[in-house]
Amino acid sequence: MVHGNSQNRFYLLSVNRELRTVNEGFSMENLIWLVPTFPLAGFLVNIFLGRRLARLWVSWVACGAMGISFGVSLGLFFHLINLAPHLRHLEQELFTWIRIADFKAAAGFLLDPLSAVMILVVTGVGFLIHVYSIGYMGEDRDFARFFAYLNLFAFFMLLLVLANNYLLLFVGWEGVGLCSYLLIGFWFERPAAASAAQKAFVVNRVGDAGFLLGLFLIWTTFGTLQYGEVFHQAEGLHGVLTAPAGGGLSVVTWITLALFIGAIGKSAQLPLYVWLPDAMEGPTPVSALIHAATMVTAGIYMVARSSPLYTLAPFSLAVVAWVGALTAIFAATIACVQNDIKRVIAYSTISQLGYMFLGVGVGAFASGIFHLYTHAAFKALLFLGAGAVIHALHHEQDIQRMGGLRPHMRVTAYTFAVGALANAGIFPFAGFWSKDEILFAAFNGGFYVLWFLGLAGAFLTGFYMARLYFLTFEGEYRGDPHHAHDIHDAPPTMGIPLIVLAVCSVVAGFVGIPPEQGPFHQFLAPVLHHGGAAQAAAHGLAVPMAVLSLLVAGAGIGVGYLFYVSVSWRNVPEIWAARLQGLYRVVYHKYYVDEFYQDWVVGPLDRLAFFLWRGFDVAVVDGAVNGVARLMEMGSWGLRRIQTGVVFNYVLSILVGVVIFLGYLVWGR
Amino acid sequence: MSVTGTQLDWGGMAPFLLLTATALGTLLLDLFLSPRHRVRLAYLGLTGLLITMALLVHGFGGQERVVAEMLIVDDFSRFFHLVFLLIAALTILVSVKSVEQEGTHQGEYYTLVLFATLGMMVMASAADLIMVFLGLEALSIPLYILSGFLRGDVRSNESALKYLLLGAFASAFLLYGIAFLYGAVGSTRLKSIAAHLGHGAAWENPLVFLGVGLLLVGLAFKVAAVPFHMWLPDVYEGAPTPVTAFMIAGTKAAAFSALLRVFGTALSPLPPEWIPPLWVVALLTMGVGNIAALTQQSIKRMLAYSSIAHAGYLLVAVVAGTSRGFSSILFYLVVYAFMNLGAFAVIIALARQGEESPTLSSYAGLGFRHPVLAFSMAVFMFSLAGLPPTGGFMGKFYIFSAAVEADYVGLVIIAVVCSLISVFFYLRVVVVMYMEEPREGHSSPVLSPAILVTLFLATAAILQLGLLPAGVWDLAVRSVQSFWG
Amino acid sequence: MVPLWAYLLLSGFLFIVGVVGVATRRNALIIFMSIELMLNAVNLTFVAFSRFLHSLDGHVFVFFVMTVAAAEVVVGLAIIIALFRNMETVNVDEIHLLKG
Amino acid sequence: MPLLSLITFLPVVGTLGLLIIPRRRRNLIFWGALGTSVLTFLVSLRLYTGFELGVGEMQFVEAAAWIPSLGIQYKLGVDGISLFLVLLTTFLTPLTILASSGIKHRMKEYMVAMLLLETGMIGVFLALDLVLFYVFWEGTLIPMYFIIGIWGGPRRIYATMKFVLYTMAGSLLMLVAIIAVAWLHGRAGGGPTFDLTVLMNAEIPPAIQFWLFLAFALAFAIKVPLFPFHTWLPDVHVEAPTAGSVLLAGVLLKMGTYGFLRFALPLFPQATVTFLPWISGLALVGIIYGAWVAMVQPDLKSLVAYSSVSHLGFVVLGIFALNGEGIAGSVLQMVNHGLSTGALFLLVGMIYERRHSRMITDFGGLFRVVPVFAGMFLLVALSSIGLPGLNGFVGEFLILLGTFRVHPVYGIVAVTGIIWAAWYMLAMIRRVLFGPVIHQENAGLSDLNWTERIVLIPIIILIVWIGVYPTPFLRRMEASVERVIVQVERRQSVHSSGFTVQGKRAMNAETSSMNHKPSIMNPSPAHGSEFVVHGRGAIHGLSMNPELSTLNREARRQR
Repeated sequence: MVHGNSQNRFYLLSVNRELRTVNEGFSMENLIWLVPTFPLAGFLVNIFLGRRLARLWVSWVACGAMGISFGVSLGLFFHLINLAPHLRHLEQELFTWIRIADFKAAAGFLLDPLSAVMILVVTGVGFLIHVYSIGYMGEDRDFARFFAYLNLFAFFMLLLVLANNYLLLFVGWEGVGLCSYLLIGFWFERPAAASAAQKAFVVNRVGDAGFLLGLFLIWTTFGTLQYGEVFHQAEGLHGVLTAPAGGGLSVVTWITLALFIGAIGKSAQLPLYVWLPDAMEGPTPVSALIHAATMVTAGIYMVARSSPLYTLAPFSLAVVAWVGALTAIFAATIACVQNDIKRVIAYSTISQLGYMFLGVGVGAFASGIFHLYTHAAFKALLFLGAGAVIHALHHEQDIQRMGGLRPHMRVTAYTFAVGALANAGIFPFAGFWSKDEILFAAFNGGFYVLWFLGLAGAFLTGFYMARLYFLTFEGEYRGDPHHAHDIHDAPPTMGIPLIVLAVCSVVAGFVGIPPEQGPFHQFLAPVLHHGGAAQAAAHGLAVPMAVLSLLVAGAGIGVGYLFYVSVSWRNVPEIWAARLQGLYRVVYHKYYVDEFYQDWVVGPLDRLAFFLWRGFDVAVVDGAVNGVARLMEMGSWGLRRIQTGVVFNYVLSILVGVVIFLGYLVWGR
Repeated sequence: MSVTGTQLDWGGMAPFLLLTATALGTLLLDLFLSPRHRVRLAYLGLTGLLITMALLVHGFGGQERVVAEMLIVDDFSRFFHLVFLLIAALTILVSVKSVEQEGTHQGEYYTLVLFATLGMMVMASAADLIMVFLGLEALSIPLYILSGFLRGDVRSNESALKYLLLGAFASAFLLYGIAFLYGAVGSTRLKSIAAHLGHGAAWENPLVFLGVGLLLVGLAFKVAAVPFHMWLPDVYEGAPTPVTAFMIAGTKAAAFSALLRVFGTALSPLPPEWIPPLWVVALLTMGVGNIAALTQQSIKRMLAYSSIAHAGYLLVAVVAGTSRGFSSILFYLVVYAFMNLGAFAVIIALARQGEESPTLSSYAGLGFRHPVLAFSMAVFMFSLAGLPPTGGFMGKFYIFSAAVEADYVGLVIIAVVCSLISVFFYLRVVVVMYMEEPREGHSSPVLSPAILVTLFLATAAILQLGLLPAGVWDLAVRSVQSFWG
Repeated sequence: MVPLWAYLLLSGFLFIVGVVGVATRRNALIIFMSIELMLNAVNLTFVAFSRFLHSLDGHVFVFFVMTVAAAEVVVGLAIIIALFRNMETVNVDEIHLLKG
Repeated sequence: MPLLSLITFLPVVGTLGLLIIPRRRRNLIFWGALGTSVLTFLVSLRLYTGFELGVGEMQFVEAAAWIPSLGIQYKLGVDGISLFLVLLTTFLTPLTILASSGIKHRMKEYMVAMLLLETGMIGVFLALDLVLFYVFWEGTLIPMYFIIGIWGGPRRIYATMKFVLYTMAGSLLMLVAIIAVAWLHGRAGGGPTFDLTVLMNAEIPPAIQFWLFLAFALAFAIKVPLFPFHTWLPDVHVEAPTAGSVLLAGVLLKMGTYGFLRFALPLFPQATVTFLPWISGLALVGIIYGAWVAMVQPDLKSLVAYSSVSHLGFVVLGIFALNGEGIAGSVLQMVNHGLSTGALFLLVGMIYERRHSRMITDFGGLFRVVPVFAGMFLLVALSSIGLPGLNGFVGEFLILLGTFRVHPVYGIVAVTGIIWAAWYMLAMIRRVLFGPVIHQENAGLSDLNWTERIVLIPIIILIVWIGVYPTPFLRRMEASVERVIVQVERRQSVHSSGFTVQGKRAMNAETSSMNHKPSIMNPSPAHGSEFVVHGRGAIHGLSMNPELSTLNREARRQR
């Protein structure tokens, strides 16, 4: 494990406060708020004036906002670089949001290495995707509304990443959930998109409910939600926090588990991943930006940000690691059999997110973030490439009806190949460095089972990436004949981002060399609290492990090549599919998870609700109320029948009254 | 008791004499007037009533004047006299139009009403049980005739017959009770009875509790408390509407004045074992009155049952037995009089020639055909139901607080549940008026000025009693103080 | 000298007869007479008590009762006649237009 | 003319004015009614600006003798809690009147009923005398009875009767309890009085408190409506006209929760604690039940009605958390619910005027046809499900926080409420706004005209303002909320011994042990592993960090 420089590993808020008073004048702090404000401004302009502005202006406003925001982020990043490592902590208090009785929550921004990396990823990849969208969404009627939502998404994501307390993080958290709802359901005329959007928001809300509980626990335990104060107190309360509390788990374990439920919901891990594949109903740039690069990584960012708490809760870390690993292998298997180009990449994203959680779970927070950073580049590339293909084939998404596109779409093909290789984790590309580090950290930390799962996952990743590439770009064209002649490559606005991302997919990895000590890790070290199994790193093993994972990934690609390209093995996939009939069908239907939810959660709830309404509300309560009214009415008719109108009865009633009254007086007393 | 030549206290007797004079005056004037001028009889009656009222108001606060130990004219009786005269005046106002339509016997009608009022006044200021009996009969006999006034209408005859037979039957019980009490105490004067029953032992004497029992039975019949209530709905439905109006407000007020006089002076420390039967009677009266009224189609019959129910609420205050309880009865009777007379004024205004008692459906859509009539009817219904901004609420509020102060919370809860039931059928009238489409073929009645005056007076009084009840309330408290214990 | 309870017993008996008469008989006139009977029973009681209490009040009350009874009879018969003229019957059981 | 009486009775003056105007001068009547309500709103703004911060006691108090012999006064006063409810009333009424310009049938009586209703509502929130409160409480019944009964839908008579009888059933029992409270105080010397400030300090033995609280709670539970007593709400909402629904949901329901806060809690603290688990339980059931049943509602209005049951379940839960966050959250949520549900009903009304149907199945794909309507509808729906950045979130968050702090188990169950809320609301949005335009009638719908936009824009501005910057609201209500807690807690400790937390509530007990929150500056050594939970009053005994709350309160008090 890396021998982190422990003495200044952890930030003391007090230290930082004195410093800020020193260079009061023009300091970079009060530039932080510019980063999210520009996208917000872009949103407001486009949502209100969008319809009246020409498309050119709309795209300039949107992309400009992202561009400036990226520029400011870069500026802040370089300012942060030349600060001494232990001083890289800029905090800006905007205003007190909620203050009542003992609860206080301020709206403030925090820029430190972790959030610097994140805003770079968000604004950088975001800007490229904005440019790409100009081409992709060119002839869509709601052009302005699309860019407005994209900018709103960027605003909330930056809010999430720059927040200096858990409450503002939650605001960003649900804000991005809203934008994903709006963007998935962008083509709302299509019922599938509308229900996919609703599904995404509700499943996210399930996670958010858990996240909220985590928030409440933090507040009731620490009395505050500000990161600085919480982590500082966590330091002080070390002994008590870990004492076994409710249900045998310590308080900090409960907190971290609750927060992780939120992460599961947002980053589409088992069991709450079901919304991501359906989210492919949205436009492809949306999938690229939200469901690959930024939003789904919010979960990992949150876990990394709360690393001081997670290190105090080894059990939670184990849970994170296991969930990550299982999701990785689970999603990888499904990806191997999917035929929709976007769904393959979606399951691949879920799998890669699993890897990130695996990395974080085994204590290598920096490696997790590093993989997040590289993944953003090549996964966005894959999605945009797929977008270009779909765009060219007039919304054809089934890879079995593609093939032989390389000669017609050279740029897309080659960039797609780079992305595929990076995703598979082949040597020079970014994926190799980040994924290998995670596998190595897992192995080194003694989590051999997890390491093996990771390795198996790597093999499957290699396979399905190769399958995807070969079926789409190699072989002969199997699609709709009259489309065959006018397949054209992506226009420049879509091409350039592809190329830039391809370059990134290659270059991004070099920042992380040598593993665990690369400049990237050094940069993140001060923020990420190294804990857990940091026993002496067996350096000797590093290289052979890397070679092993490379071979495994290569084998995967090789099998892919054999299955789908080489003539001799042409019918092997069909044979195996036939032989493993049962297994194939189960995996093809995504293990029937969606059906399970529908039959065992959604369906019964609807029936119960209907029963509650008709059964309890109408029958029982209203029945009782109307019953009483009916009773009164019957009583009334009864009394009226006694009133016969004959004088005799009246005299009788008087006599009865007299007899009873006197009888009581004489004997009753 | 030696019969000395007691000189008559003319001052005290003035109101009674004035009223008798007015009654005889209308009777005589009727002989000389031609049919067209009969309406002047009504004016004479009204002026007589108003002068008597003025006299009483002037006399308020004056010291107690006992007339031959038989009649007491104290603030309590003055308060009730005012109420009776008010009721009589409103009744005359209300019945001017319908009596004119009948044509015959206008003189007799007004005379009987005035004599009945005289009977009430005697009951209210009776100092002697016999005076109670005399007042009762002086009230009842004119009412027997009045309820049978429409000789041609079979329903009126039936109502008169029933009222007569059952009334006489009940007053026989009353008398028998008085006889026994006379036997036990030696005198029928309320003061001496009170002295005699002062110490608890007296109650053990069989003659006493038989006497008191029968006395209460007689009074309970007049108040229409439950087992003795059966006569009321038929009589009130059968009698001509103005007479029903007079009876519903007048007899109840008179009966309760006698009840309070007897309870207040003679039986004031009622031994505890007498409370449960009264408790039960109050409960039954409220329950039967409200529940029976739920499904009534005829408005007159519904108001008859509702008057039984309101008697129940008043009995709750009687059971409470405190001075605040009694003053709440006084206040409630004032509000009650206005509510009912107002409601009947509307019924009379809408009643058409020769039609039986009006059913609810004939009021459909009234809200927008006659906004004035409908609004005042709505105010009376809300007040009868006991909804806040009206006097009815304040009346009930006083009764409930008196009962709660006397620790009868159980009874109050029952009273509250009963008034909840009553909300349904009172508001159903408003529903019919405002929320249902009007049916064709309803002649738009001409609003005679007399009816308009009554409506205005009643509505204004109810809203005033609802919003600023303190004035009348303090008057009621002072009146009860004057005769209490 | 006849003891007080004897008088009371007789008047009680008379009273009961009157009540039974009112309760059982159908004819309005007979009912009316039974009521008069009850009133006379009360008169008897008054006189009996007045005799034993040596006070004259009882006697005075008897006069009141009798005059009231007389007035009642006059009005009662008039009503019964009016009813008879309209419904040709005096049988109380047949007179039940007003009910419910 | 003292301010509060002016605000209360200005609408009545307006009504008298309207009565004079002849029936055919329709727009004169309309503008007269609108003018009166706007004037009332402007005058009530004076309350907002003139409100003293940090003062828990009643402000602008006016008292006059009404029925001295029974100790009944005409007493009005406003504090942090009732201030916003009054403002909500005066804010919503003009908008509702503006929105009901479409009423043709009997417009004059309609405006009279609306203005009288406004007086009744304002009176309820300002009355400090129990009888005056009761008179105003029932006073709102009559105008509402007419509004639902005359201008309602086909089954309006059943609905209005059910509404009146349901409310009357509860409030009549409350009347008995009010009288009993007054006489208890009277018997303890000093004659009967109905003045709230005096009765608050009266010592009522816990046994009697139990029954009195039950009577009050029943009346308020019906009005809220709390779970088993809610069946009248959907029927009334479905039949009521738009304006009726808006004011009913916006203000009338708050009379129940306000009643709990103003009368039930301060007057009967012991009974509050004994009933706390039951009422919180019912509120929880209400949250879940209301949301689930809303999912399957065919009619838009009954869906929003059941959502109100769920939202007000949150409010009651917050009130019975009995701590600063919970109660402040519930007061704010009362206002938020008034705004978001009021706006929802206005929108449903607007689409009903165009399409004459409220069935969800009759709609679909409206986003393309009426974008402005759809945008506002979506925004208000999001505010109603508590999206951060909008008003619903702030209230809901504080309520959940307050509840979790004292009853973690309730907190956990309540948090699931936000899932169900998202589920039914977004399902409705999908079926109404998204998807293709199935019915041709929808294709020709006209978007919102300017009057309708003017009605909705102020509400939306407030929705965003409270969401982004709730401080001016929270600051004004903080002192009064504090006063309620101190009121309940002080009289609580006088009677029963400190209510110590049993071990059984595992999570809560353990966590409260170690959070002797060392303030930043002086970290104190950690406890041993065993834990002792020291609860000073029943309220704070349960709280997670007793030191924190008392520490802060003393600190704040010195400030």
